[in-house]
Amino acid sequence: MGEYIVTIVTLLPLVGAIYLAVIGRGENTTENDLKWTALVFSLATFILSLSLAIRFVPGGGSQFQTDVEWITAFKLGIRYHVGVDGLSLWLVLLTTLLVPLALLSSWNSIHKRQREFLISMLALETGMIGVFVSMDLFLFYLYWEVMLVPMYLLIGIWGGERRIYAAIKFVIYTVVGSLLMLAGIIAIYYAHGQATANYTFDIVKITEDIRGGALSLTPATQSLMFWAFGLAFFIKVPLFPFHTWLPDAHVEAPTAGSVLLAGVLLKMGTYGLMRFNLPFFPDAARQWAPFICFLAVIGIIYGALVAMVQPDLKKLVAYSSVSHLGFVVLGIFSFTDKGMQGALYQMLNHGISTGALFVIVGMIYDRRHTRLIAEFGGLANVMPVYSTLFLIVTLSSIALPLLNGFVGEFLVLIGTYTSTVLPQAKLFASLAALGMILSAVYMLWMYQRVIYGKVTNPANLKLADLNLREKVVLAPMILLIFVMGVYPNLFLARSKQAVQDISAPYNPGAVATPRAGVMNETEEK
Amino acid sequence: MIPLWWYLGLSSLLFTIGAVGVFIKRNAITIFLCIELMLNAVNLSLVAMSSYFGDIGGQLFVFIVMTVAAAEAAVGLAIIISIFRNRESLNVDEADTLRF
Amino acid sequence: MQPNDLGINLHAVLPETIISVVAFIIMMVDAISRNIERRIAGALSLLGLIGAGVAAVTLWKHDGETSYSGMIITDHFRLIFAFVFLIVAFLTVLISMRWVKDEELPVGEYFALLLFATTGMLFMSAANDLVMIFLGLEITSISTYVLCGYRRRDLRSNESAVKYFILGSFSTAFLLFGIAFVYGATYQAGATPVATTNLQIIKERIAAGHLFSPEMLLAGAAMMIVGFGFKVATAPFHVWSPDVYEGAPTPVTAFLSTGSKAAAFASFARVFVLTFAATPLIATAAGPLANLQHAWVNALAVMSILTMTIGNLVAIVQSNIKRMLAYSSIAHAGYALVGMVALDWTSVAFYMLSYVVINLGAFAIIEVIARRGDRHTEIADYQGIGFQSLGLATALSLFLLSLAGIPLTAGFVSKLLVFKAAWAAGSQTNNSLLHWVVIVGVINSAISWYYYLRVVVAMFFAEPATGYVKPRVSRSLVAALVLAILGTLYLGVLPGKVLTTLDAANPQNRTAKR
Amino acid sequence: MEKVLFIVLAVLAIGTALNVIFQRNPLYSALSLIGTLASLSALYLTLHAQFIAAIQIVVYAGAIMVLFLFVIMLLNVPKTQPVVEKHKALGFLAIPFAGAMIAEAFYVLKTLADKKITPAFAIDTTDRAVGTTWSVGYSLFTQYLLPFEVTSVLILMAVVGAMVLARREGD
Amino acid sequence: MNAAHNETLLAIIILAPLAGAAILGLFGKRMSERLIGLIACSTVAISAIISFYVFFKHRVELRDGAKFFDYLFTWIQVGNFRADFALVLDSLSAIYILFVTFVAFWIHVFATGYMRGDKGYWRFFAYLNLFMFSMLTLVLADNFLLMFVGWEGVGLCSYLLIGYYFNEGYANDAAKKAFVVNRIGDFGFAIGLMLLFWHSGSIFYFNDPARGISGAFNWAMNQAADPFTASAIFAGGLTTIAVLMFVGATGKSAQIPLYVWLPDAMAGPTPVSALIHAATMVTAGVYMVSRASSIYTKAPTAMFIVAIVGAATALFAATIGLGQWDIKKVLAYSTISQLGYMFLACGVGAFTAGIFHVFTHAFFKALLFLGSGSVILGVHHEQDMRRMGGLKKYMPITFWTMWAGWLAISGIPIFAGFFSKDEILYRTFIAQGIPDVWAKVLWVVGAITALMTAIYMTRLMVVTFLGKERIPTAHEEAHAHAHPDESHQAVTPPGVGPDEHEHHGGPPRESPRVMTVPLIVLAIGAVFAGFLGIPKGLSDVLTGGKVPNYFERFLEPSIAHVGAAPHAAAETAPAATESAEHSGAAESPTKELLLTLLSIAIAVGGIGIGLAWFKRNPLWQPPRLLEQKYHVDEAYDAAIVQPIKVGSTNVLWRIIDQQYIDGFVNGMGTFAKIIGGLLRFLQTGLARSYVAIVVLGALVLIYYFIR
Repeated sequence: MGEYIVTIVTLLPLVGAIYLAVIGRGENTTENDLKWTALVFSLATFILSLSLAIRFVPGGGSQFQTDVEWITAFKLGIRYHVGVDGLSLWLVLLTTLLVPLALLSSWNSIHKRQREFLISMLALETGMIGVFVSMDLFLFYLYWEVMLVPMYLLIGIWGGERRIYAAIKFVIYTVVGSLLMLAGIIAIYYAHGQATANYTFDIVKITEDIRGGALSLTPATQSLMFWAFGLAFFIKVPLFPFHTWLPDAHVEAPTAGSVLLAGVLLKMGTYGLMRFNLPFFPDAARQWAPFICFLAVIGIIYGALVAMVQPDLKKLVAYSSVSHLGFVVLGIFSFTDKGMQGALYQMLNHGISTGALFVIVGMIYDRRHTRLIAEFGGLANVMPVYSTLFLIVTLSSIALPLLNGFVGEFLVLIGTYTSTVLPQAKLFASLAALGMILSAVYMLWMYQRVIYGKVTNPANLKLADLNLREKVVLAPMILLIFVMGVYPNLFLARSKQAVQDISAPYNPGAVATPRAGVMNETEEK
Repeated sequence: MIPLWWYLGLSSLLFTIGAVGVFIKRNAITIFLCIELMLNAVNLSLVAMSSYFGDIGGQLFVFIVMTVAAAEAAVGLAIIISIFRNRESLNVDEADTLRF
Repeated sequence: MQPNDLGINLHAVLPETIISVVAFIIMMVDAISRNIERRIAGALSLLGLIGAGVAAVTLWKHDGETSYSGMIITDHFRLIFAFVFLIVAFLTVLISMRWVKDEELPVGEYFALLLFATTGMLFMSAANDLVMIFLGLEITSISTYVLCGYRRRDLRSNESAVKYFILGSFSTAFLLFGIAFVYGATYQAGATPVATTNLQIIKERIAAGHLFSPEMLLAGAAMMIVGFGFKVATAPFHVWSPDVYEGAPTPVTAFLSTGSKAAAFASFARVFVLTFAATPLIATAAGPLANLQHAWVNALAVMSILTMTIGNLVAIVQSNIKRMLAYSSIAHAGYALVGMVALDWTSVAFYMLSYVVINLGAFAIIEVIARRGDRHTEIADYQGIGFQSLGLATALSLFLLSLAGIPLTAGFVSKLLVFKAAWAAGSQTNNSLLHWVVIVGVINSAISWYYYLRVVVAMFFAEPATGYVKPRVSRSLVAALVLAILGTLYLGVLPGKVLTTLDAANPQNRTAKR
Repeated sequence: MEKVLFIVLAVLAIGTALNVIFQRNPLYSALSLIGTLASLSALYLTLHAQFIAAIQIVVYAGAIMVLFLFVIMLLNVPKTQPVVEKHKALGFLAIPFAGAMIAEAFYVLKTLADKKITPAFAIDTTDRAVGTTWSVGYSLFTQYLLPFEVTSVLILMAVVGAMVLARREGD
Repeated sequence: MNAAHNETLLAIIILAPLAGAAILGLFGKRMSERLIGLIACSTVAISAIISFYVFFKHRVELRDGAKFFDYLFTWIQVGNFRADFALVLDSLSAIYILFVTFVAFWIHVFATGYMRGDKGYWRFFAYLNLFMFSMLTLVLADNFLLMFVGWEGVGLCSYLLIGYYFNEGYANDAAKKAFVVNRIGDFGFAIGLMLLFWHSGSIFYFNDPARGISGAFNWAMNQAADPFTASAIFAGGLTTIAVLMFVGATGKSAQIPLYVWLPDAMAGPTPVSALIHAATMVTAGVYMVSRASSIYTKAPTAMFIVAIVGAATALFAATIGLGQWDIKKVLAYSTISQLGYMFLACGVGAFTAGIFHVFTHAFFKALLFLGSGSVILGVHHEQDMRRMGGLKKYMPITFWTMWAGWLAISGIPIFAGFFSKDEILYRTFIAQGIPDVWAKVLWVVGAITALMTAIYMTRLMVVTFLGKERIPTAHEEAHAHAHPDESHQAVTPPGVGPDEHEHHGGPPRESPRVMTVPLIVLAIGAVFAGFLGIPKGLSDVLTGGKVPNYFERFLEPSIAHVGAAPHAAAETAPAATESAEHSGAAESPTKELLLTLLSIAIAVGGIGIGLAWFKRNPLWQPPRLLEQKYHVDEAYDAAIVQPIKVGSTNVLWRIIDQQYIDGFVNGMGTFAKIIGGLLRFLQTGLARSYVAIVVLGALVLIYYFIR
């Protein structure tokens, strides 16, 4: 039992959605009222979730837990178990932050079905938070799947030209993976139940039992389950070559959808890898790591190269996500605390930077109704503030030091490089580092084509610079880009314990073997 | 003594004839007749076993089957009449608007 | 034999009696009155169903009693399924009340036939003897033959009836032959009875290995699978169902695809899971029972794979929503079979319970949108209606997504249960085929999303088709929808209570305890 | 002697059964089927199942088949109706399917061949023996009471159903 | 000796420009030019003053190898990886901050005049201040990662400032090119850094017991030197680290093969070229190599590579410089060439000489660039030397100050460049650790380069300032300026461009005082800076050793030496084994003197050739190959850029992504549909066929059961 704060944070947006669905069907309710209602709910959620971060004890495990029986009949052992640990804390905050920003960013860009749009957004928020706070496999799967629906609607109803194709592709891709995960969930549930005579979906318990040796699976079994779980996550990440849904979904989704898709949904995949694949299937993870890292590295380079030649801004950003998320996967499968911390950090970075990029693309889309790079050029002349903010986000995306992207990327690289578990770690890290070069190429090239130069298209001459609302949307993101780049320990300290718990089994005795001099392990301030 | 399996064999033969009849005949009524033939084939088995084993159950079963057959005949013929009224044909091959 | 040994127990057949009596009364009322009956018939049916439900509740504590010389067993298995059938009938009555009037069809007979079919189904789940199963099955079948052809002037309805009739009778013959073989196989000279159709005795004979001919048993079981497989529409015996479902009037389709399927599953499970299989999972030693169980489990596993795959793949390419749901219901039979091959009665029962609720809900909406004469059943007819009839469209989306297996709805829990059961059974019996069944099952679930979502796409994403007029929704239909939605959500969110009940009712656990 | 009788009846039954499916006219098929039913009835008598034999003739041949004939005459399908010879391929499946089915049946039944079983009617020849009207009647109202009663529902339902479907429009 | 001290003032050195950048960036748009200039210059002035204060306050300790830390906060800490935001002042960084802040201050001052009237005035100075922050962070960082921060930071500012005229396509291309090429170098640097961490478990330079930190250099000092073999490069040891880091240096310091960005970088405003692309940033590579001297000295192969690349670049760039017409391009190639010199010095182990050349180069090259800026402004934004000539009479101050720079870079005695260049050549000649014949070859290359330097610089001076005036009339100019690509750009907003202010008017004229004063100051530096590091041989001969080599003496503690025994430095970081360098066998005052004379001769000869040649024939057509820069850009474009672009578009995206992967995915969908479409034909609608299917199913099923 214990606290309900997590539950409240999770369900508050849903309450908002229901409230929106019910209230003000009369003609007195303007669209503005609806928007403000939604915004207030999402902001309230954010503020509540801030208290999670504030009260979170860095060294502790899962906190603010609620654990009540749900479906215990039939020896199912399904519990409503939610909580926040170092792994999920920041992802929850990322979600609660991005939703109000996404709402604000599309304040004036939704022209039909405003109410349903807001409902979808809020419902989506609940789903996303739920995925991160679930400490029960059943509950996790539940949120994981249910969340598809609002996203599906967002793409399908408020999307672009080929929205139906994109929406269906998105769902089918995801569902194929997630249903295999369901098979995996059943398998691990059953295996755990048999081994410990305790049939439960509880993630914490299963993790503990695997770590403690109460449940040990044969490598072959592990491999199967690893892929059953993994495929779902790899598709979501998306790891090359499961990525092709992403460009379509991103391009067709409305701005707010893209922001959340890139900002949060993709993280669910990597989160799942850290939450399940690594702790549950250590042997399989070790066995498959080279292959996965191989794919991740391909994804990094491939995504960057393909991003480079995209004529469409959103597609470019989408492919850049493939590249960035490749880093995350690489970091996770380096099995080092550095790599994983970096991966976790990179998730947040990507959420903010790419979220901001989509917001930025959305802003000119709202003005010009096109996303083709060739349509733009010379925006610096007419939209200086926009250009400046765009530049900062671009730089964050190409991992400039003292901006957030760098910390994550570097930790991933150094974690991978120094991995003792991953074979050919140095090669992987070195190849991945190529992504640093390529990201500079495609991002700066894109930036140059859009922002620099003379205004060649008369349509761009009268573009208005950012208004207050748009500045307000970008301000928190920009601020975070700096804060996270300059003082990452604020974040890292809270995720440290969780990451160590995951990485420790892979590196027995790693702490004891410093190579030179004294390693400083003291708690940072 | 006639071995039991003779009866059963005969029953199987009749059943087969009925079954084959169902899918080679086109006339709805003939198909129906073939189904009746199949039911009768089963009846033969049941009666034979019932008599050989000395268990009345089989014959009671046949009794029930006959009732069912009667009910089926009533309804089946009604259906056939009903479709005939609309189509003026008893050829089941022509009833293929519902497909794929 | 003295009368008091016969186990005559009117109470034990009270639900069936009530319903058939009500059916009779409806016909009487129909015959006597000309005007008021139109409303009364429906109301009477509902009352009768409720009465039967109450009667069934009163039977709850008589768990395990057999009556009528072992023809009927009053166990929770029976009652649970009785409730399922009653729910099906109840909802079907609700969704047909207006429809049958609008279509200008004979009202009294319609409800009477519906109730007779329900009686048959009740007998199917209550049967403890192959005779009763056969009888119940025939009552259900014959009345549904009629119902399929109920719209007499409609060629599609005719065709549906004639196909259903021919194939139904044909497969019944197989079932019957199978029963005969099983009957023969149970011959044991000098025992009482010498040969039997009583399921409990059959089971004892098989388990003890006292069989006249194991081969006959196997062949008989195979032929019974043909018969039951036909009723539940498993591949390759499913071929009738798309045509019949498409052609039949929509409420009848709803009834067929839920009630008759569930009833068949009840008997199927009664015969195979409870009789032709060891409890709890497998007879370890070789012997007739082990052979039989091995054979049918594997056969059904393969059939389940085939069924799911065919159902889902062909559903993808359908353009008629009724036909699509027909294939979908084939696929769902496949999922339920997964529970069967896992020998897990509870999950099958739960699957059926949730499936009927969801499917009836879906068909209720299809019926409304189809209008008179089932004219608007193409998916194209659903273009853009999402925001014009928001409530209907949302409800239909819910049902379809639930069929696809989205969490928080009954569809998900039921799928989870059957897959879990099959996985566990596969592990326990070292039968990797069962694991494959699960894997194919989940892949099929993924495929199914595609066609379920197609409807959602049409409703919400596509541009509205011109000429759509909002249908009028009767109160009874709203009631049915509300019940279905509540049921779908209740079973999806808080299935605990139902599951506990089902699990306690599971006859396997009972015998295991003994 | 018994075997000769059996064989004669069996040949008769099979012959008429084949005739059912080889006849083009349903009328002849129906008549032919009556022959089969009669042969079966005789076979029931050889099995000492007198009651069943009787109702086979009375109910089956007498009532049900008459109903068939009645309907055939009622519908009076014109002989000149062109027969649509679609899907002839199915006809070719008949032989292999029939062969396979028979093979399977006899594969099963041949296991019974070495099981010597003395027919009960050869031992018990009382008038209460299995197959007599007494035995059938007794069982019908004792052990098979419920099925018997339930058939009434069945028949009632069939009557309703047939009536609904077959009555003329506007009734 | 070398105790760790604290010096909290260090933070102010880097934070003052940062504050300036922040203020200007946020509020500069509404400020007057005067205020902007004041803020920009004063923040740099603060840095400079504090740098000088700190330097003089601690000069003694620094000379003894003391280090002054300023720990601000722990930046990243994960497991055993830790990177602090902490600064360190030792003799190396002390020298660096001195001349960086000093030169930068004067360039800032110059720029306030140069940029006058520009629309992006505030932006320019915000970038410039940001650059100062980055550069000083780079120099003062106490660990490699923080150095990397500065490293990338200066790259960013370079990017921003090169692309300052963002309406100009070439400027944007140049900016992007600079950033990307630098990133390629950073790629090597980063991997080298990781490898270093993998070995040493630390990315800090030095031990700092107060923070419980062990330094990578302390680890490196304790390692045995790698053998001098090619295989050592790939062995993953110190040599690999050194080579990888040198890749980073080639990017930042524009060495072969990554030099290509620097000439293009001249697209930025001239003060930028002076500050970033001549005086400070581009020498970061040299700084890094010197900083990591304790690693390099253990990696002779890497040293050799550094020397070869340095020498090759020096010669290569010098030849191109001979063929350029753009005044800034000449200086750019000259810079590349001089950077090559510095690396040559590092490569032969003469780190102090390298740094000394950095130091002197900062003065004279900044001077030359500013001078060229003054010229460009004087002739109204004309950079082509063919349209100059005879400017001496119009711009006397500019001419005379540049004259000092010219002599300095040519290596005329007394002038700063002489001392440093001479030292390098000498050290090369006597280099140890590499085959002797290579030492001589390198020396020859260096000498030839020196000759060519003198020639092309003379050419520059002659063509620009002497001879006939070739300044076109306004009409001609307009004609000549009509860029072909501009003509079709119909829409020209009231943009920002280099050509906006004071365009096309009047004869050349001298620049205002705010620009000439910095020129004069730097000219003084260019003349006298060299006296801080008179080579020992020279000193011995001329002054009897009374004037010591202050520079070398001061820098000594921060630099490691080839062959220093591991145990000798066990206790501290780069130990001041003073004797090591001087005890070399090859060293003798006479030889040194001889070589000095030789280099003087080369310088004088070069100038002579240049004067003789170009006075007569100022518009001499250089070889096409040189004018076209050996077509290296084109080759890169054809060999790397285009294949990647085309391959990404046509192979990766259109074929692999869209056809194969998506094709597979959609194919699965289509496949399912096709199968479904086939299976539906089981459903013929024919009841009899259904019966057949049922029978077939039954037969199979029964067979399975009874088999």
